Amino acid sequence: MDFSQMNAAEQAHMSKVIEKKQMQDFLRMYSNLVERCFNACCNDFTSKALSSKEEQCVMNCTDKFLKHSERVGARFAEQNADAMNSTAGK
Amino acid sequence: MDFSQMNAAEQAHMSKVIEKKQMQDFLRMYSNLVERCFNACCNDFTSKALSSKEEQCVMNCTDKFLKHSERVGARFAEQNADAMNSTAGK
Amino acid sequence: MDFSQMNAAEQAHMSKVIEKKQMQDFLRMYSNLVERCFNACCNDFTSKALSSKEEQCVMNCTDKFLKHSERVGARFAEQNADAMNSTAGK
Amino acid sequence: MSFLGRSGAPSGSVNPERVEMAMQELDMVTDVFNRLVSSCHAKCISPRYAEGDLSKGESVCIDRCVSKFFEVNKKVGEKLQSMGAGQSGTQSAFGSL
Amino acid sequence: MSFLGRSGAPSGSVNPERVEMAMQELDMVTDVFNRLVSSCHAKCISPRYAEGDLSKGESVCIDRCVSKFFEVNKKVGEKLQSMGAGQSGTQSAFGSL
Amino acid sequence: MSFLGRSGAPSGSVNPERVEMAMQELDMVTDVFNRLVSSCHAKCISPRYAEGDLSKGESVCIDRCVSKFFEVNKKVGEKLQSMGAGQSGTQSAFGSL
Repeated sequence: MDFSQMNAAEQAHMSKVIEKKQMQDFLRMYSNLVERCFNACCNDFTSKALSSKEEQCVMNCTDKFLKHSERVGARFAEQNADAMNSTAGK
Repeated sequence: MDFSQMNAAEQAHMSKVIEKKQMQDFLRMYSNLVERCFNACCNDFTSKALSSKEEQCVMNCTDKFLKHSERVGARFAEQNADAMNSTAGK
Repeated sequence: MDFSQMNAAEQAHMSKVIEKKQMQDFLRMYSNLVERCFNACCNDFTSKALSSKEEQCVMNCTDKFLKHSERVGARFAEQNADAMNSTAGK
Repeated sequence: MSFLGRSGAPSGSVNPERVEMAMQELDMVTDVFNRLVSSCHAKCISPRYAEGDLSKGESVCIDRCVSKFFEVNKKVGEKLQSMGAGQSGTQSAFGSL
Repeated sequence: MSFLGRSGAPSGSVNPERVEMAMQELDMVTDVFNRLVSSCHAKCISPRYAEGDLSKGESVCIDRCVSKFFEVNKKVGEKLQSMGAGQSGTQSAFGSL
Repeated sequence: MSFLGRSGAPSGSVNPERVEMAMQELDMVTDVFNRLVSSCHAKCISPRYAEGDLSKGESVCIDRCVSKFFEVNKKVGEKLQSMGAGQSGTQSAFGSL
């Protein structure tokens, strides 16, 4: 995304908007993570307590999802930068 | 959620926001219910009219989903209250 | 939807809102389409480039989805008009 | 989608409440339409994508699918109204607020 | 959902920041509730819909499902806090902005 | 994501229209990113969760998955542009408004 076409007032406004959005995105990522790892790891409802096996699964699932997101984010940023440059070159 | 840290003006504002949100949540629940029960009950497209069997399925699906949500809501409120108390105790 | 109960100022306001919403809906439809056709067509990750078979699948998937949406939209408008008339007739 | 049965209110300058309600109804129509597109796609469209046109069978299926979806929408709406819903289910999430 | 640990702030007129935070928390609670309803429906409710009442088995399953979901919510929250998250994952999408 | 091809507009105080457009673009990038994360998770990550680290195979798969997703994004964007879309599909839902 290219904000260089904006003036200072607009860029300041956008920074605030982005900051707020990041908080919302974080909260959504959190509840998405809970849902995802619950669905993947909890399949036995003969008890109401999390078994140690389920707990381990949830921890690994969380860990892996964050590492996955980070890697996707890194590749995404690279691809985005490439797309930007090839557009700018035209 | 704990609104006791808010002053009266803020609490009044939040009440209005919550009321509006409840309307939106109701509408989303409604269309979610339609989608869910349609997907579960309608699998025959050799006719454009709902068969009596499909209609019965949709009615039961709606009924059951509402009872399910209500029960989840009751348990959710209990768990939330517990979480609140254990936090307040610290 | 019936906007005839609104005055001119309100109708003008709604037009702007609808226009903005259409842009947002278009953007959502676009990313939904990418996700949908990627998921349907790309299952081989031994290479990072799209194969010609995958590319053909993506083109057909896009084409078909748009035609599908258009047809659903046409039927939706008809049904909505019917529902409107039967309500107005009461 | 006349389920909400808003009563007509006349004339003047922009009434934020009325605009707000129209926007909610618009959001709802869009939401329903998107779910309809998605459901009928899953029910009617073959996922092989050997060609870009709708087959005859797919087209007929779409038409019937939209009809049935509307009927389900109506049945569910009637059911919710008969239960005086908008009260139960949804609000229970806010029981602890 | 006390994961966010907002510090109390006192008295006066409407503080937009405080209202904003409460609204974010409200959105989050609703979001979590909807996911909970959906997950426990998938785990506990038989998709045959032969009757409209919850069976005894379904009811018990729902209660346990909600308990487990809360436990998972707590574990994931603790894990994220221990990692000082809010920093990594999410922001990486904005690396190029 | 330069698909929208906004033309540059210069200087002054906050132009609500320009800020609005940037926010729409930001929302779109986030939306695409979330779908990308979700799709590549489904394609590449084993659901057994025997350990918390990405395996070598998973890592390689993610890199290729992101590349392919971008290619698909580009192809779909070109297709929509060639059809002058933004006109058909979406608007049909509003035909009756």
